[in-house]
Amino acid sequence: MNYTKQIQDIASQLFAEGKIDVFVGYRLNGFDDNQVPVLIKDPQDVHKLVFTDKSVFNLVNYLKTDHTRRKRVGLVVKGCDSRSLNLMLTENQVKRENIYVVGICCEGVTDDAGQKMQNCVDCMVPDAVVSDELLGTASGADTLTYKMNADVAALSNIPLTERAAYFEEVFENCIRCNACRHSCPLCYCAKCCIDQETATLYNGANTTSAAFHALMTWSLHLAGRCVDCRNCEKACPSHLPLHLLHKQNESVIFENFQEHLAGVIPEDRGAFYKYSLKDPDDFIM
Amino acid sequence: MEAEVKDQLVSIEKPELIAPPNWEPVIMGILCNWCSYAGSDLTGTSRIQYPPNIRIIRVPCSSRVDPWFLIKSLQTTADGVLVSGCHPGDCHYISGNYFARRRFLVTKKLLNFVGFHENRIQFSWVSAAEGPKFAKVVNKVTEDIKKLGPLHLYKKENFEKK
Amino acid sequence: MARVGVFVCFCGANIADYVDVPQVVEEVKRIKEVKFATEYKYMCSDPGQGMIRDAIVQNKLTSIVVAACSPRMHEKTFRKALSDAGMNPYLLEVANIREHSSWVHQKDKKAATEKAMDLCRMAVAKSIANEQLHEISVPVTKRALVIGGGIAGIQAALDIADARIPVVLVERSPSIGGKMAQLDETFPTLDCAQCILTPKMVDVASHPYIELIPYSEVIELQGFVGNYKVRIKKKASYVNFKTCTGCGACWQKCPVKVPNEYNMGIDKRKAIYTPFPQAVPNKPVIDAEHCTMLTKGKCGICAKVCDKGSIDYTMQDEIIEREIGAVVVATGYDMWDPKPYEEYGVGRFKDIITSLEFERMVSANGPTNGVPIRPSDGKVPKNVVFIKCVGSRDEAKGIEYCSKICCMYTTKHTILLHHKVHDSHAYVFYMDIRAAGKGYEEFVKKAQVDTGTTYLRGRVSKIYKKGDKLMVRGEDAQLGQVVEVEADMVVLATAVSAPKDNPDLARLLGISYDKYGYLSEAHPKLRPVETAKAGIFLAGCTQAPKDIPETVSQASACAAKVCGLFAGDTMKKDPMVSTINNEYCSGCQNCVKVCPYGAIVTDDVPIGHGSKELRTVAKINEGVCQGCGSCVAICRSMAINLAGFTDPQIINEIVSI
Amino acid sequence: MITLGTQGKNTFLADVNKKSGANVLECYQCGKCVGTCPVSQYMDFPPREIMQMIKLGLRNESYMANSHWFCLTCSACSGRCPREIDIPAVMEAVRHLAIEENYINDSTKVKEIRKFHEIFLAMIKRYGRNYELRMMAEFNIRTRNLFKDMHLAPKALLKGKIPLGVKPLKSAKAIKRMYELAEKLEKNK
Amino acid sequence: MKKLTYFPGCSAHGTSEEFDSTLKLVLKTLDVELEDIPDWNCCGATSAHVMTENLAYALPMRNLVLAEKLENTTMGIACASCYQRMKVTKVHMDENPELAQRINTTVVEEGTYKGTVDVKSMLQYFYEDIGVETIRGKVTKSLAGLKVACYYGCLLTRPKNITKFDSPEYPVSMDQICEALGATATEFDYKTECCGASFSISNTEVVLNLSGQILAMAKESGAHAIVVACPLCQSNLDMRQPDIEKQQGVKYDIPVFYITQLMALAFGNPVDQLKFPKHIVPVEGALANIGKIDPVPQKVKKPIKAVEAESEVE
Repeated sequence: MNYTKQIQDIASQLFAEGKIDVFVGYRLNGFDDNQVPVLIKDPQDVHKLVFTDKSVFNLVNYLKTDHTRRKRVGLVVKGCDSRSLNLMLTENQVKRENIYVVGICCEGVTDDAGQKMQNCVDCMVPDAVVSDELLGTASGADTLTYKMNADVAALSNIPLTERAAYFEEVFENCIRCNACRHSCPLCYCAKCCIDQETATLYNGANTTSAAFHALMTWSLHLAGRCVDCRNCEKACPSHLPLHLLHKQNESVIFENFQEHLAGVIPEDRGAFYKYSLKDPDDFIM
Repeated sequence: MEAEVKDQLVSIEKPELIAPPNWEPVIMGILCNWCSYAGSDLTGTSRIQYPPNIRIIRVPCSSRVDPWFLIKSLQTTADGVLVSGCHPGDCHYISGNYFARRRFLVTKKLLNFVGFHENRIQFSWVSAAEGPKFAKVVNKVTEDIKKLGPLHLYKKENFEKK
Repeated sequence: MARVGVFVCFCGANIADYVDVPQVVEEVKRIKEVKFATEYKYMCSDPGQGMIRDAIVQNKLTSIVVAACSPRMHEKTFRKALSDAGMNPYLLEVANIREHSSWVHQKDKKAATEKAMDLCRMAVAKSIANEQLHEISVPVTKRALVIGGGIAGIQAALDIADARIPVVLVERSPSIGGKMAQLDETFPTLDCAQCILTPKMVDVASHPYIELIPYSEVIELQGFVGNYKVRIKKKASYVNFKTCTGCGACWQKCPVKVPNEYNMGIDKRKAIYTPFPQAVPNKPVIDAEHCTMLTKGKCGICAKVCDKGSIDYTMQDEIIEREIGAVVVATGYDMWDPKPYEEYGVGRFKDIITSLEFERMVSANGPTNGVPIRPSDGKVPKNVVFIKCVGSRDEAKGIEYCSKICCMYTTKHTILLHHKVHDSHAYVFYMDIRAAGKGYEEFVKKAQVDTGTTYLRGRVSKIYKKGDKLMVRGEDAQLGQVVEVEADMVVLATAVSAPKDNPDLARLLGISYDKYGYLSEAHPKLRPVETAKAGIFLAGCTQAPKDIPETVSQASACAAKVCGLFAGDTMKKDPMVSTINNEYCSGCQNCVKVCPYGAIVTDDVPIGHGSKELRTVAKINEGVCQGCGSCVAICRSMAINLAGFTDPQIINEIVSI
Repeated sequence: MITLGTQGKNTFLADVNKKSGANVLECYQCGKCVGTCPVSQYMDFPPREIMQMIKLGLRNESYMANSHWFCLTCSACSGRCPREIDIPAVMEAVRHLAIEENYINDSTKVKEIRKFHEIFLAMIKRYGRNYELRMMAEFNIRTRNLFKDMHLAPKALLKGKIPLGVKPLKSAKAIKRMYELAEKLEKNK
Repeated sequence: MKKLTYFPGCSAHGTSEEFDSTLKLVLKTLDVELEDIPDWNCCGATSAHVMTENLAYALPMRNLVLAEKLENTTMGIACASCYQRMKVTKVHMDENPELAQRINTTVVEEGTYKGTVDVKSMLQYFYEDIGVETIRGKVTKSLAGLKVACYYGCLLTRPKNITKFDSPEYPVSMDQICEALGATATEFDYKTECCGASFSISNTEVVLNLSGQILAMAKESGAHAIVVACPLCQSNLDMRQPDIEKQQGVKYDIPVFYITQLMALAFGNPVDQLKFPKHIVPVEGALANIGKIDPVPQKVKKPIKAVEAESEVE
């Protein structure tokens, strides 16, 4: 998968036509073959843009910055990224007319070791669902059959006690740096509830219970919205398996409330902002 | 069943923290004003007896219940929580309990996923006329949680030294 | 620093017998914010309230906790005590130690006492976070909208207008009068329906406080109680009502004939028509669907014969708006269509008619001049079978409920048949005779004796044709035998069903409806005329089947509610509503989606201090917000809070024990 | 006279409801089934009365009534029942219970009906299929009414209506085994 | 060419042989090939469900399981009784997989029940899969002049939630087919009244009464003949007609056709293939109304099939 040339051409064209103020893409990090996001404001820098299977980050996150807010932006999105963009549009965080979207029919990206990322292996929506221009050939993937995450399934099947112990260790390793939050495109609140005084007894406290509280609240706020781009996991310095929480919520929601993933359908808000009379009721006395 | 619960109790809650003698659980009951709170009042006026472990918080509607009320309760004072609202279709605010129902299911499953026994997070629909049902629900929840023993997961005091 | 006063009530022996009240008082005194705590036999009594007032003043208390019965019982009482002492009434919290402790833990005083202490601690903790709140004042537009011009709408409109409150009465058809105008005589007194209804119709037309808007439909309702804005579509009538004198020349000359709805299609009306002679307003309208001038551009006779030049074929639908403060919905009912009763041959046998068709036949102004005839051959029937509960109490083919009026109107029909056809004989197949009402049972008895009607207890199983007779077969359960009646005509007492457009109307008004399509009242017993939405009331069959006296009573009750609502220039409203912190609001508008009342709108505010650039945030309309808190719980930024149930208040409660 | 209130819990109602899947309590005695039923006039108690008897817990009386034997399962009643009660299923439930509990109604008609069905089933058990004339003959022999319908026989035979040929099905063995297994299932319920 | 799995039912080889054979003529014209279920067994009607529950499911299930081995997804059944037992079993099994599993144990040798084959009566197949218009298109000899009362009986349209076909009270599918053939369907109110069905042998009195009423109503409607799609109905109305006439003292003389006989006739098949001589009530009078057709043979051409010796009587 290599769309470097096409993306450079598109960016140049957009700058030439005066359609954008900034282009958000990837560049090489300069010391190995891994890539980092780049905001190109000067048409001269367009040659820095690359796109390969090392283009892992979800660039939609960069629509939150002052460099891009209320600016006209060119943006590269893969399938998962495009879903978060859809949600940003639905939740009125970006205006569609301000963004030029270069969608990718993604073949999966790889981790440092060159292995295909697990979320890409399980990916149900590889093709960008929102775009002005689509690169690659549409996969025609089945977006309606849910693929249960193997880790979540495995954990669900072990005894409760072991699961509790496992997660205690996870939360114990959290250092409350909030990198997960900053890297998440859908965490765009002006002031995060975790940081608000009323929210918690543990404001900023670096304890396991504070981490538990923060991460639980965070995952519930992303329930029905998370697009499984794993920006959070890539950003986490403690390498916490944050996807477990999101995938757990996603599977419950997919199974019980809606037969599609978050952000796939335009104008569709998360599962918590609508309801059906047929929702499960048997867990309630 | 009994053995299984015991087993879990011992290992989740760490052996040294097994219920002390005469231990009584605290259950946080969050009730909607129009149905369940009124129903619990009716339990009182009908003098139907139930275990005294529940502490009741009144909210206007089950939809007012933010999941982190439950997380907060379990992390601080409570060994279990019960949220109760109007039956589907009877919500005083038309649709509040439908929104709440979705959040409750996801929250319950998530908390269970990270290690809380599912019986620690319970929900019920109790109408203003269901005084006896409220007593039944409290009985069941109290019994369930007594079997599970004290909750120590993520309680602030246990980890403050970190 | 908060200074909390705690007042623990004995409630006579109700609390004191099962909870150690003095111990509770001692325990709460140990809470550092509690500066005053005491106990009393009856906190709600005058001396009890006096103690609260005195303590507030003497101890400079900043919030009050009363530990007594349920707040649903005496919260208002104690709030008033706070007000009387010059304190904001919303600084009160009630700890419910009676319904939630003493009454439910009567066998364990120790546990009950401990629980009472905890409940007090929670209330104290919550009260510390209480804020001063003020009742919301909402201005009121003193004009009422009545939807539907049947007897319910007419009565409500007249009663409201008589209190000198302007009324807008919207009726869908060209004339008011509704179903009652189609009736012949009414049970149990056999008053002529027309004789008692038409004077009221005329009153409506001439009342200075009533604006009658016929041939129109409500298409939109915005706003909130006291401040609604309604949009009404006036359908094009193609007749200028201002100049039309109602002389009738047009419809006499009109060549197009259409089945007459007023007479249940038994005879024909013209394409330009007034529904019936006593119509109000007595002005014709053109039925655009059938008028050949409008459909094919050919004819134009009515315009030629109208010497006032009132016919205007170019007239268009018109949208008008009115500001109103309250709505009375009185859309009445539909007659249920018995088509699913295939075993009766409905639709195949012409001589099976519905009760309303029979009503029109026996009506003096009806299509057959008051004599029932067989539609198949025009003969006067001798043996007539009346079948009750057709569609009613039949979940398989019809509706589960009892339509309430069929027993009585069928009884009336047997009398009318007896009056109009002296040598006739009526057979009534019934399951029960439900004659609960003033003079109803007496009416049934008299009818049975006077007419000699044969009552057969059973549901009819099958009707088939033999020659020109209808054979009606069913069990007479009293005899325990299957009987067959050789009938000339069969009258089906079809069910009362909800107007089929009710769900659309309910959605438009923002009120709820039940599974049958009837509009839902706020409380089945204690608030039967209100809906869950403030300022919208229900009159007549739109809520459930009912007879004329009940309908009129409910309509008058609606009028009383409307008058009460409009008694002052402003309305007071609970201050327990949501508020938005603009600084935290990220403008995702999820709250807009979950609000069941449409109380949240969007607002544009500067992105920063003094900035000219705008961003969108949510905005609560206090007048509409009912305080459910749905928006609060889904707001991820915690930018919304619900007064009286704020996050700090609830957290304080959770962590206090 | 029937004395009520002495039998305790109405187990008969529970049995019938369980077996039939219907809820007899829903019956409100409108009688539509009776007027509908083609054979109600031949029954000791028409369907409506049977429903009431079940509600009253009259087990013996219901078993001994010929009503459930006369029910043709034509389903006309349930199609018209305003409460959508599966009346044929209720009748069947009563009949099956009566058979299970060995209640024998020894009126000639019921005996004949029962005999017919038994012969029919035995025939299928043996041959896998039904052979009408053979069955007719056997029925007449068993009911000691040798000359019933004899006036039809020559004509029918002549017209080829009723063939006499009988040969067991290839799979008669499988059928026999099915019978045994089904019987076992019935017992282990 | 369409294919259809076919369950003939026991009476197709007995009392209703003419139904079976004319059905085959009709389907030939309609270009449908029948595939018999190999080694099919009796469906149990009408005795199995009377006496026991499990057997009443097991007998049809064996046929369903066998039918699933064929490629076709639809099974057509001529006999209305068989159709109803088969359909009831199918619907109940599909609604209740647990029950299906339990019943399946009795026929496990034949295979596992999957529920992949739909069950239709031949009438339903004609009406839904072939279509009235196709049938109209195949008519070469119009039946104009013939007035028929279409009699459906209990089982073709009831219970409604099982059959999900036409109306249980006043069905019209057969009427429409008859009209397509050129005949006139009379307004007949006893379309779905019961004929007495299985009481034919064991409780003849009932049958005479019920079938008698149907004949009377058919006559009342002005019909020359009755049309049926059920062997039980046909035998009760036709074979018992002389008895009914004797009992009631009325002369009906109203022949009872299978719908397939009329279809085959209208499709232009030679009369001698239509097995009219098998009827107890002569058909000539009724058929005279459609004008000249080949003369109806008076005698059975072939001698009765040799009767196999069967001496064993238990």
